[in-house]
Parts: sequence; C-alpha cells; structure tokens
Amino acid sequence: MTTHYLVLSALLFAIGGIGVLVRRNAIVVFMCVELMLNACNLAFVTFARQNGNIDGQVIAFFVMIVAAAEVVIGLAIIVTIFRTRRSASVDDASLLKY
Amino acid sequence: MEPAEILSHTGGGAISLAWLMIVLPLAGAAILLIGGRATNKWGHLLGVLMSVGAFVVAALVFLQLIGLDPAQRRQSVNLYEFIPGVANIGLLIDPLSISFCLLITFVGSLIHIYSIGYMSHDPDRRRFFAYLNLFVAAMLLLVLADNYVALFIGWEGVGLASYLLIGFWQYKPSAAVAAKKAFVVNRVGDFGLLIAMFLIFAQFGTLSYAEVFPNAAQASQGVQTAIGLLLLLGACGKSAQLPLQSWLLDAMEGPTPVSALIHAATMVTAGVYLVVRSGAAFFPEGSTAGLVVTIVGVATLLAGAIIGTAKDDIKKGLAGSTMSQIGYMMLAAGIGPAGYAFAIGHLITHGFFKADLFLGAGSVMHAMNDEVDMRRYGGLRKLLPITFVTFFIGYLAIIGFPLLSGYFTKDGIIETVIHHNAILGWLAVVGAGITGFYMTRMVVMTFFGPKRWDEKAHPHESPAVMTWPLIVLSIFSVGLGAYLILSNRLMVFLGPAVGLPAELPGFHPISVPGLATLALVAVGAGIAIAKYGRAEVPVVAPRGSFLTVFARRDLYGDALNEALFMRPGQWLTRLAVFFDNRGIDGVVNGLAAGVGGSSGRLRKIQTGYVRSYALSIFVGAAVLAGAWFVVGTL
Amino acid sequence: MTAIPWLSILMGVSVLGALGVSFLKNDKLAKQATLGVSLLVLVLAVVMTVGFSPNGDRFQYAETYDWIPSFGVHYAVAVDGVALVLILLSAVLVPIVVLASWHDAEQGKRSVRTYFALLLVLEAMMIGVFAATDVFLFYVFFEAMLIPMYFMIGSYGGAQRSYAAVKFLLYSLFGGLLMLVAVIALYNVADKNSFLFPELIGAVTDPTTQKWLFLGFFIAFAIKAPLWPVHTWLPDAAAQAPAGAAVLLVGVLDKVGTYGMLRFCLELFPDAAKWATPVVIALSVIGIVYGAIVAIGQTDIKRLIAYTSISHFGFITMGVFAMTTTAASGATLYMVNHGFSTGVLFLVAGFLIYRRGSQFIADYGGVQKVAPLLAGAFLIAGLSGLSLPGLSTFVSEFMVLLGTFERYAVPAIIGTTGVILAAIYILWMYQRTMNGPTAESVAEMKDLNGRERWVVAPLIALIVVLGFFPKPLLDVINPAVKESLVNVKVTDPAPVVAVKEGQ
Amino acid sequence: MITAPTIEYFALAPLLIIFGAAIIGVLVEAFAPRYLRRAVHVPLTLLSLVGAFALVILQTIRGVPTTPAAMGSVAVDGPTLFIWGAILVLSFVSVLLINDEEQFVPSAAAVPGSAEEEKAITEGAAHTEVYPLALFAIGGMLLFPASNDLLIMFVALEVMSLPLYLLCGLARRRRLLSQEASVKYFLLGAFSSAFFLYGTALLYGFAGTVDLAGIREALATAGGTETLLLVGTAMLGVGLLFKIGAAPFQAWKPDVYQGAPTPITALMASGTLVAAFGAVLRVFWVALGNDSWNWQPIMWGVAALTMVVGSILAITQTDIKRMLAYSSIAHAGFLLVGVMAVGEAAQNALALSGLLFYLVTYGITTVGAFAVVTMVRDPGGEAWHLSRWAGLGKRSPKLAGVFAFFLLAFAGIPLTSGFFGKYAVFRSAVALGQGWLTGLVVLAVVASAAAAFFYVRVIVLMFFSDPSADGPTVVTPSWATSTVVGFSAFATVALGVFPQPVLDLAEKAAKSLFVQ
Repeated sequence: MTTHYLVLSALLFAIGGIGVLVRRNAIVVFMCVELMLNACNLAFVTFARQNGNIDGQVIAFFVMIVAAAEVVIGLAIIVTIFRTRRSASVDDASLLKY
Repeated sequence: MEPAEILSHTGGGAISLAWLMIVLPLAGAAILLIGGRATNKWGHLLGVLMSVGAFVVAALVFLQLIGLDPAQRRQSVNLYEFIPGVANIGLLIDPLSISFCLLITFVGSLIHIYSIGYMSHDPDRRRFFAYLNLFVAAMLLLVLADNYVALFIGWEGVGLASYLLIGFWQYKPSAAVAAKKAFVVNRVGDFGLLIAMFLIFAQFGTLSYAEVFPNAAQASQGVQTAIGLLLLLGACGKSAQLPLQSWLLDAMEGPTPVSALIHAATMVTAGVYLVVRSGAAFFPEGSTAGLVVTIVGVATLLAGAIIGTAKDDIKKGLAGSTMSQIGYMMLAAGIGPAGYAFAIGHLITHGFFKADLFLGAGSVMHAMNDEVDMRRYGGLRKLLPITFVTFFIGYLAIIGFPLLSGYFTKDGIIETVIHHNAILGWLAVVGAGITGFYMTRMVVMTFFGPKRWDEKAHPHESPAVMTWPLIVLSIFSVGLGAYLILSNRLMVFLGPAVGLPAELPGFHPISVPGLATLALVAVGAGIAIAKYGRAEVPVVAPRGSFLTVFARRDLYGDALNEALFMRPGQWLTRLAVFFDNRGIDGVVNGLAAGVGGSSGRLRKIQTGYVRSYALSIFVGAAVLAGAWFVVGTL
Repeated sequence: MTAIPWLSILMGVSVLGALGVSFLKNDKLAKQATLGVSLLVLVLAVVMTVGFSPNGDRFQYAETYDWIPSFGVHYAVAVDGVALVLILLSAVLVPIVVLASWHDAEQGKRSVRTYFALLLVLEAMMIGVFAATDVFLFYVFFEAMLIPMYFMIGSYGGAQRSYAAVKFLLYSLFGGLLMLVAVIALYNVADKNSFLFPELIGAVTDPTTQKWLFLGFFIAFAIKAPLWPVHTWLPDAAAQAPAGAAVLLVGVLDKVGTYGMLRFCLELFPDAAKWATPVVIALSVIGIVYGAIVAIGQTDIKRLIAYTSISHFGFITMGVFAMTTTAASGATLYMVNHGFSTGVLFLVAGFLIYRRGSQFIADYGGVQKVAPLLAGAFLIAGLSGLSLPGLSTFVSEFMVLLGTFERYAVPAIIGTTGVILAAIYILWMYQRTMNGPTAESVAEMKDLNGRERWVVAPLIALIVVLGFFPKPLLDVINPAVKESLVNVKVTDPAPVVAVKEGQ
Repeated sequence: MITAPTIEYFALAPLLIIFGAAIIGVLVEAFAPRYLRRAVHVPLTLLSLVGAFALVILQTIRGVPTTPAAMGSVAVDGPTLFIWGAILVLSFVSVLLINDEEQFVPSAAAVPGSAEEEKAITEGAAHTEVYPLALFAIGGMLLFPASNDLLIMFVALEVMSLPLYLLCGLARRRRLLSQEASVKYFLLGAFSSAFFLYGTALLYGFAGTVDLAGIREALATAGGTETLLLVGTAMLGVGLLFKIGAAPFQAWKPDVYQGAPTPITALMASGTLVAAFGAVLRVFWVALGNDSWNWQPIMWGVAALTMVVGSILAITQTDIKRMLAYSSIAHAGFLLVGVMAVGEAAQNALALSGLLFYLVTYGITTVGAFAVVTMVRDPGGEAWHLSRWAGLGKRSPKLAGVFAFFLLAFAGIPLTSGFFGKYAVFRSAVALGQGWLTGLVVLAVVASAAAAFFYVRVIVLMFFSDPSADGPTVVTPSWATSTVVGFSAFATVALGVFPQPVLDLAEKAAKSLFVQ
C-alpha cells in the first residue's frame, strides 16, 4: 500500500540525481539536490507510516531545516561566483582539474 | 715401491727453517715495492741477495735431507693454521720438492745476476727485481706446499709474477695484451685445479697431501680419474700444454730473463710438478688419467716442435721448443713411477740448457738493439764468442747430442715410453728429429752465414755480469744429465717422494730407439744446414707453403680460440649488456614508465567539470548498491 | 666488561658526532671532527672486539629494553660473530671513506658538513642494523638507512644522480615494504608478543606460512644484496654515487641483504629456506656468471665495479644457501673481504676519476707510466677483486665454492667459471686504463698524494694480511655460523672417503 | 506519556563549549566594532578549543561513560573521546594557521580585481567570520563521529560541511579557484549528503529506527538480505565514503584542497578526515557490525581502488596542494584496510587503536605540511607549482628539511610517525589472519612504494635540483605558523621514535570499543 509512495520517492530521488547530472545552471542543479532531499522526506514519512512510529516525520522536519540552511549557504556561494564570472553555468567553473 | 709416508717434522735443523726460503725473496719483493724509488740504487743487489739466500737455505735443507734415512725423507713442517677446518700453511720437504727448490733458487739466482746487466738501462730495474723475487717466493711456495691450498697460492702467485713480468713493458700494448692473455688462459687451467680441489675435499674432507695421498685409492675409479683429469687441466694451463698452449708464445713479450726463468726453466714446469706430485695418487701407472697425460704430452711436444720450425723470432722459436720439451716431461710423467725420474730429470736439465739458450738469445738481442728476428742476424759467432759457445752447448744439449745432458734425459724418456706405449714413443722420436731441425736452423741463422743486420747495429759481447751466468749454465748443461741419470741416481733419490718402478732401468746407449733418435736428429740438422746454411736466407720471410703458414700461425691455435671463445664471448657480452639495459632494466624502467604513463592518462578523468564528478558519484553509488545487492543475496 | 653498553655507545658516539658536525660552521673543522669521531668509533669497536669471546654465548654485549610494548618491539642489540665482523667492517670503512671523500663534497655547491654528518648517521645505522636482535628494530634500521644514503647519492652524486637516487630508494623501499608485511605476519603467526629474534627461532612451524614469510623477507634481501634479476639499481646507484658513498653502499649496505638471508631467512624459516634453495642457488649462479659477463662489457669504470659486485654477491648468496659450515663461514668472510676489496677498488677508481673528470674507460690509457702508485693500488684492488690467492678475497671465495661443492657440485662448478671471467673483466679494465701508451689527457696526472696513500694503505694492508691470516676473523665467524646452521637443522655432508686421522 | 529527556551535560560539555563559543563569535561579529573583532575572536576560538580539550582530558580521567548520552543519540565513549582530543588538537593548530590575514579575502562579496576589492584591501577589511565558521565546523566534526543515530549524524554532517563550503571560497589570492572549489565542494557535498539521507531513510524503513543500536538489533533478527538494508547501506556508504574521499567518490578532493585557502585545506585534511573516519567506523562497526561479511568485499574493492587511484594519480601532479590531496586519498585507502579488520572484540580493539593512531599521526603531519606550503610564496601568492620548489633545500634548508621529513612520514619511512601509523593499521589487518585482507595489505604496501615516488620526487626537486634565480621567497613565519610547523615536526619525530604514549592512549580508548 505504501509501496507507491516509496516508488514515487525513488523516482523523485532519481529525477533529482539525473537533474544534477544533466543541468548546467548551478541554481537548477542545486534545486535538483533539494528535490532529492525531499524525496528522502517522502520516504521518511512513508516509512513512519509503515513502521507505525513518528520518528520519520520528525526526521522530515529536521531535514527541512537542514535543507533551508543549505539553501542559505548554497545561494551565497552561487551568487558570489555568479558575480565574478557573470555566469551560473557549472561547466564554466572548471579551472581546477587533472 | 710406494712413496714413503709423510712425517711431521719434529727435529730442528735447516728443515725447520725452510720457510726462510720463501720469506727471504718475499721480503725482498716487499721491501723493493714498498720502499719505492728510495731503493732504486741498491734494489737489484737486494734482489740478488735474497735469491742467493734462498738458494743457501735450500742447499742446507738438501744437505740435512740427504743425511736422513730414505724412509724419513718426507717431512712436513706445519707453519700455521690458514683456514680452520680446511687447510694449514705447511711445507713438505722431500726429495721432489727440494730438487725443485735447488733448481729454482740456483737458476733463479743466476738469472737475477744476469738481469743486473740486462736491465741496467731500464729505469724500472728495481721493480723488475721485486717481481723476480716475488716470483721466486711464489714458485718455492708452490713446490714446498704440503697441501693443495698452499700449492694453489703459490700457483697463482707465480701466475701473478708472470703477468707482471710479461707486462713489464706495459706501455707496449702487445705486452699488456700478452700479459692479460697469459693470466686468463692460466685461469682456465686454474679452474680445473680448483674443481679438482673441491672434489678432493668433498671426497676426503681434507686437502693435505699427507691425508689425501694414502687414501686416494679408496675413492671410486671414476672420481680418481676425474680428479686426475682436472689436475691435468690445471697443469696444461701452467705448462702451456695443448689445448692451453697459446699464451706461452705471446709471453715472450716480457724481458728475456723472464722468458728464461719463468717461461722456460721453472714456472712452466709447475704442471709437470703437479702431475708428478699427485702421480702416485691420481695418475697411477696404467690409469686413464695417466694415459691422457701422455697423449697431451705427445701432442704438445709435436705441436711445439712444429711451431718452433717456422718462427723467425728467436724467442718465439725457443718458446715453441719449451712447449715441446715440457711435452716430453708430461709424456714421461704420465706413465707412472718408471717415468717420473726422467720427467724430473729432463725438467732439471732443460731448466739449465733452456735458461742458457734464452739468456744467450737475450745476450744476442742485447747486442742487436733488441732485434729478435733471426733473419736479421747472421754471422754473429765471431762478434759474440762467449755467447756463441754457451749457446752452442745449450743447442747440443737440447738436440740430445750424445753425452750432453739432454741426451740422457730425453733418450731416457723415449726409451721408457716406447717400453710402455710404442706409438707414443715413436712419435716422441719424430719430435726429437724436428727438434734437431729447428734448433739447428736457429743456430745457423743466428751465428753462421753472412751478416744480415743493419749498419746501425753494432753487435758487441755482453758484460761479464751477463756472460758468467751463461758460462755456469752451459757447464751444467754439459754434465748434469749424466750425473742424474747414470746409475739411476735421481730415480733413487726421488723414490721416497714419488715411488719407484718395480725394477730400476738400466742405461742402454745402443738401442733401436736411441739410434733412431740420433739418426733423425742428424737428418733434421742436416736439412736445416742445407736450407739455411748453404742457401741464402731472405731478410723478409717468404710466404711459405700451407704447412709453413700453419706452423707460423701456431697451428691456428689463436685463430681457434678466437673463433671458439673470443668472438662468441664478445657477442655474448654485448648481448648480455644489451639484455641488462633493455631487458631487465627495461622491465624495471618500463614498469615505472607504465605507472607514470597511466597516471598521466588517468588524471584526465578528473575533468574539472563538477557534473562529471557527480556522475562518478552517481555511477559509483549504483555500482556500490549493485555490488551490495549481489554480495548480500549470494 | 659486559655491563658496558658497547653497541649503544658505538651508535651514540656516531649520532652525537653527526649532530655536532652538522652544527659546525667551518667545513674543515667538520671534516676533521668527522674523522675524529669515526676513528673513535673504530677504536671502540676494536676494543669491543677484543673483549668478545668467540666460543662464549652466541650473543654478547646484549642490551634489551622495551621500546614499544604495544607492538612487542624492543631496543635489543647484541652481536654474534657474524654481526661483529660486519660492524667491524663498517667501523673500518667509515674513517677511510671520510678521508677519501675529503674534497668530494666540495665539487658541487652543496653543504660539505651535511655530507659528513650523513656519513656518521649512516654509520650509526649500519652498526644498528647488524646489532639488532629484535626483528622489528632490524627492519627500522634496514629502511631508515636508505634515507641518508639517498641524500648522499642524490645531493653529491654524478650527472644522473636524481634518477639513480630515486631508483635506489624506490627499489629498496619496495622490497622493504613487502618485508614489512612479512614482519607483521611473523609477529602474528609466532604469537610470542615479541619481536626478539631468539624467541622467534622455530616459532613458525607451518610450512606454507614459512614459505610466504620467507618470500617476504627474501625479496627484500635479494633486492638489497642485490641478487639477479633485481640488481639493476646497483650499477646506477654505484656509478652515480660519490666514490665514498659507493663504498659504503656496496661495501656495507648491500651486505645487510646477505646478512639478512643468513640471519633471518635461514634461521627463522629453515624449511622454507631449504625449499627455496634450488631457486636461490640457481639465481646466485646466474648472478655470478651474468654479472661477470656484463661487467666485461661495461665502458664506465664505476658501473663495471658495480657489476663485479653483482657477481660477487652471487657467490655470497650461494655460500649462504649451500648451508654448509664452510660455505656459510666463507660467505660471511666474503661479506667482510668484499667490503674491503670493493672499497679500495671504488676509492682508487674515485681518485682516478677525480683527476680526469671522466668515468669512461676509453678516456684513460697508460696511467701506469705517470702515476705508478695509483696504478699499483688499482692493480692490487683489482687482483683482490679477482680473488687472487694471497689476498683476502681468495680465502672467502675458495671457502664458498669448496663448501658449496660439498652439497651442490654442479652450481659450484658453474660458479667457478666466475674465476676465469673475473680475470677478464679486471685485467681488461686495468689494461685499458693503465697500460699502453699514455693518453694525452692523462699525461699530467698526479700520483697519489699523502692523504690518498693513507686511504689506500690500510685497506691494502688488511687485504694482504687477511689473505694470509684469515684465522682471527674465521675464529669469530665459525662458531656463530655453526650455531646458525644448528638452528636451520642441517649438518655438513660427510666426506665420501673416511680419512684416517692425520699423522 | 512523554518523559522529559535526560541530557548528560558533562559528557557533552566539549560540544557545548565549541558551539557556545561559535555563537558568541557570531554575536561578536554582530556587535563588536570591526577593529576589536579579531582581537576577540582569536583568543575566544583558541580558548574554547583548549577548554574543550581540557574537558575531554577530564572525562578521560574520570572514566569513560559506558552508555550513550542524550537519550542514546550521542555516544561519548572511549573512541569518541580520543577522536575529540585529536580533532581539538588538530583544529587548534589549524586555527593558528587560519590566524593569518594574508590567507583570507578582505571582502568576499567584492568581485575579484574590482575597485571594490581594492577599497576593501586598503581599508584593511577582513572576514573575521572565519573564526565562528571554523568553530561551527569543528563542532560538527566533534558531533559527527559521536552521533549514535543517523539523524544526528546527518545533522552533524551538515553542521560540519556547511561552514567549510563557505570557508573554501574565502581565499585571498586566486579567488577564481577558491570560488570554484567552494561551488564544487558545495554541490557535490550536498549531492552526496542526499545519498546519505536516502540511505538513512531506507534503513529507517528496514529497522524502524535510525538508532545505530536499533539497526544492529534489527539486523540480528532479520538477517542481512533485505533489499532495503542492502541498498540503504550502499547509499549511506556513498555519503560517508564521499567525506573521506574514497574512490570513486574522491573527485572533489584534489579540486577543493587546491582551491581552498591553505589553512582551511589543512583543517579539512586533518580534522574532517578524522571525523569522517570516526563516523565510518561507527556506522559500519556499530550498526552493521554483524553484517561485516556483506560489506567487507565491497569495502575491499573501494579500498583497493582508492589507494591505487590516490597513489597513481599523484605521480604526475605538478601542484603541491593537489599532490597532497591525492596523497590524502591514498591514505584514506590505507585507513580503509583497518576498517575491514573486524572480528572478535580483541581484534576490533587492535584495529581501532591502529586506526586512531594512524589518524592522529597523519593529521598532525598533514597540518605541518600545509603549514609549510603557506610559507613558500611567490609575489602572487603561495608557490603551488612544484617547479617553483626546485632548489628550496639550498635556499632555506631548514624549511625544506622539515618538509622533506613530513614527506618521508607520509611515505611511511621508519623513525617517522607515519611508519608506525601504517604499521599499526596493517598489523591489525594481518592479525585477522585472512588471506584476502593480507593480500590487500600487500597491495597497500605496493601502492605505498608507488606513492613514495611522488614524495621522493619533491625531495629530489628541493634538494637535488639547482634553485632557479627567481625562486619563491620563504616568508618569515609568524609565531603561529612557526608553532604549527614546530609542533608538527616535533610530533612527527616523537611519535616516530617513541610512539608508545600515544599508542597507550589509543589502546585505552579502543579497549572499550564503541558503545552499542
């Protein structure tokens, strides 16, 4: 019964993961990561339901807070590099290699 | 009769001071070498003194020895423990070793004296005497040793001295090459001697004569033969017997006294000594090893004689003759107790007359500005009367002119051998004939006929310091043979050391082989006189027939060595060096380069694009999950 | 007497000396101080040797302190006869090398005093590695001594020094690290909670385990020794190292490999050692012949000497693995003699090269005429390299071959051909450098000066004296070797023919 | 029926001190005048570290707690205390390096090369936020290995990482590289933590709890074959292995280590690595301890790949910081060998003590090495390119000598601490007596031999090459930097000669193992 939710969660996670791989814009990449985190949240909540305890739901809240903090940091970094390079493409930042 | 037992020397007397024989010349060499230029002034005198001193000691030991009962005449003097459990340094005083000692120190002293004059213009005369002293010390250790290890030290010591003296004029490339060649070829022989020693040690657990000889018969036949053949290989190296003969002719690059002492009178006979010394144990009468010794001896005596016929270089001619004469000794040594006395007797008389011949040749060279080509001699007998007379006596001795020393010893050998093995014996007779030819050729070309030398040369007789040794040597060349052989004097004396044949031979002056020998020698001499005395001798050697070239080229011995060993050796060396650099080191460096190269390529996967990093994480995660799944469900 | 911690004192003096030297400002003073310290160490080592009783306990002058109890590691040093003679070898060679290297470090723009300080550090480690009776401590010295040598080659060597130094270090490190695994496994398998060598003897019984551990140790030692075919670092290192460092490298450091085989491979893993013997003997024989042949083909003097050493190390390993008293004692003596012999050969070659500035044989010729002493020293050194009887190397080579023949006749015979090849490589080199017409480039060459004579004379004297009187050394070595072989559980083959007791 | 949670304040005191100090730092940023901030931050940061360290010591003396604190969510046990001590010491020396105005950008918001930046430089502006940021990161590091449930671990991971993302972007020179490092680190870090979280979710689904002990119990009853468990541990593993820089998740390390300000690199290479390994151990040994036969083969592959990739790729590096980053990857591979050496309690204690010791020795040497890197400078900043290091041994032999010594320690040459570190870990692996693990040790030593090449190459450059005329200058070190270099060198020598005291500590810490 909860399987559908888990499948959805897995799909979302996969979509987020593939988004990270294929998108160039740093903001979009970052949003894909957020999508992955939210897929996790969905899984947590589903499992909470399945297991019959509320730990999963509590965890989801924690994750949201952490994600929010991550957004703050992430946007700061992305904005900084955008100001320097006038580009939000992650492929442009490839000076460090080999 | 078997050889006497080897006793430990207990009493005092000269025997217990026998070590002085070795130490005196050794000290001389050390002082002259370490003292350096400071000893230049009196160095040669010290050298002579030490050699004469060794002779005096040898004489005293000899006197003490003959004062003993024959059964007591083998005494070993232990000096010190050399390699614990393996060998001591000790001396064996017995008739055999003392005979050698007397020969070495006496002839050696004469040659030392001669060298004072011969080397007087050489700035390095001191060094020369140091080496001569070193040689005498090593040679005495060789013959006096009471075990194979000590013998080997002396054995290689004389090799070193020979190397140093052949290469004495090292600034001549030919001398340097000859010296090296002599050493290397000798090492091939030493290889055999070493293996023989290992085999003896593995068999008997000792290398001391006193323990090995009495037990030799207990070893299996095959082992005995193997040891014998290996010893023979060593002997061939040192005594320039086939197939290790090639170095001796080149060794003539050394100063002539060296050729006389080392490469004629003493060192080259060390092989004969080795065979005789080990004879009772490893070359008993009728043994395979003994047979091989005789065959080698015959082959070498013929080869040496043939080489001698074609040489225009007086020293090389004599060197061929030396090979040939040692071949006789080997031949005799191979047949057992019956031959030992003749081998040693010929060795001793040869020591004198060959030294006489060589020193005579040196005297000629001295007179002729070191010219060695006999084609540029001729008619020297008037100008060098003493040299001529002494050389002529030596000549008569070596061709076996009746009643001179070579006659007794060489004829003795031939008769004894024919008695044992007719084929070998008659071949030895042929060798004697050839000897008559080449020696006559030498005398004729040098002393008779018209002069063929340049106007620049002013032949003159050598100084007294050089002629007196010649005179002494020639006196011995006349009488020594008769003294040693008649009434079996030497054979009886050597008996305790080498054993005696069942019955002592008598002396038969008129026998078929004896007469045949004389006849053949006469024919040989006649041909030589006809060819070189009556006819014109061209200054430049004619091309000659195939046979002449064959003889001139030392029977293609060097060519054979070059084709069989040197060329393949050079190829092998080049191949090995290449293999080492490219093969082994190539693998090592290739491995390093491979790691470096893969590093250079692999680092490109670090593209710098964050998305490719994410991909590697993503794929990694998938692989990890898959692997986990596989492992977990297995 | 035994209460004095001799071995620690020896190492301590060297290390303190090294520290002191590195703080000296004046180069000349630093050299003199180094010489002084090394001579002091020599004197102390000699005094220690005099107090050693060859037939007493196997290990003497023992000191044992816990070092790292968690790992079962001790600071445990002691010497038996084998270790003692090798320590003595090191103590003798260092002052000579110091004297020989007087001007070597000045050629580059490198710090002179660092060179000499490194020498002393190396000396301490050489003493330590032979004295260690704790396997771990041995390993520590074994690896750590690479570093000073690495700097000596890399900083003060020839044109290819970096390559040579790195090759040397990595090669040795590779072997050493494999050995590390074996060391660890030995500790675990033996389960004694201790690395003390005497406790570990016979501790590993399982044959398969023994084989693996043996391999771990053996590969490291084979590289160090070096045994064919893992030898190629040596010619590079020895040719590029300054002559003094080359002496210590080939003369002493490499002996750690052969010493390790005798001490550790054989005694700790006797069954595996016997199992491996055919291969090791085969490699040794190949090394003897191959090293000699390649030496013949060299054009660089120092490389040539290095290859001769590869040939000689073949003799040593053959002697060690023949497992007879004579061969093993001979091999031990060989280690010492080879140190002196190759030492003097490298040093004289170094003097020669210093004068002419070239390592190539072709650049020389006829030196004997202008520098007879130099040539004479070179000849004697060379003759000791070809094991001329009367020089010390003969005794050891003879013993090795004699002892090996008792058990393995054919390898001994093939090995004996090395005797012939040795004559070729040594004498041909001598002929090309010293004989013949004097080459123009060497016409002005000066003969040995006073300092150089002092370098060469003691070594030559030792070689000659030990050539005639090897007994003092053998008396020290023999009991130790016998005890080792008892631990390996082998007995010498008896002679085929029972000889009556000599008269 | 909710009972009020109990909090063991004493046990958590070190954490609280660090976080408290961090919050005070934020307040200082907010309220203290600019000229005072630095003067307050430095002592505050250092003192809080010292205080936390003192409390760790005190706890060690008073006896290690045997139960987890804070309702079972934070485990302050022997290994934790040891790791805390190590992280605090390493952080302390790293903070000494951070205390260098030359390293950090005056105004992160200003575009590189703009007038704005000029102005900030002339005004002497400085981001003193680095101190509280560093403290937050250190707090995260402390919490990370101590977390006894996966949620706390996730939070700790983020608390540790988020400040580091920022710190990476604050380099004064080569700002483009620094910012790029920051972005890369951030994106990849976030990406990997999503995996961690997803793994946590699946394990929660499997066990019904995120408590490590709970997961262990669930494993004991359910067996180890459930899909949720297998995929969950894999995902969790990705997150953790990413942090320690194991292949194939190592790609961020060279880029970030190179681009980040060197003091921050030092902090990451030492403190973060220690913390991450603590977390790896806790997850794999506590939660998955009964499942070791399932993860050992995979860990084997990862370890082998990591050490090979680290060693081989380092060989051709031309940038000193990148090279040290690859070296760090290789070392992570060696450390993973110890992680696999699990068996009975005694074996575990052996392996754990070895790992702890290795982490300490490696951390100290790494900080020292990066400290030396900060001192070798070109006009445009630190001289990273290896060719610039040629002949340094001639120019300033002492510094080069110390650096060479650190490199030898990395290579694991005896008489340096690195040797005993490696030895301790390899020993525990061999002691397991399993051929597959001993084989991995052999591979590890072969990789070490290859790795030695690039350490040695730097020595060759420094000592055997001749200096170029316009070589880099070696700055006169500040007292702080000299202290760091001196301390690291001393510790590397001391632990190389007398490792026993620290070994004792590690053994004592490891004896009780992780609380279950």
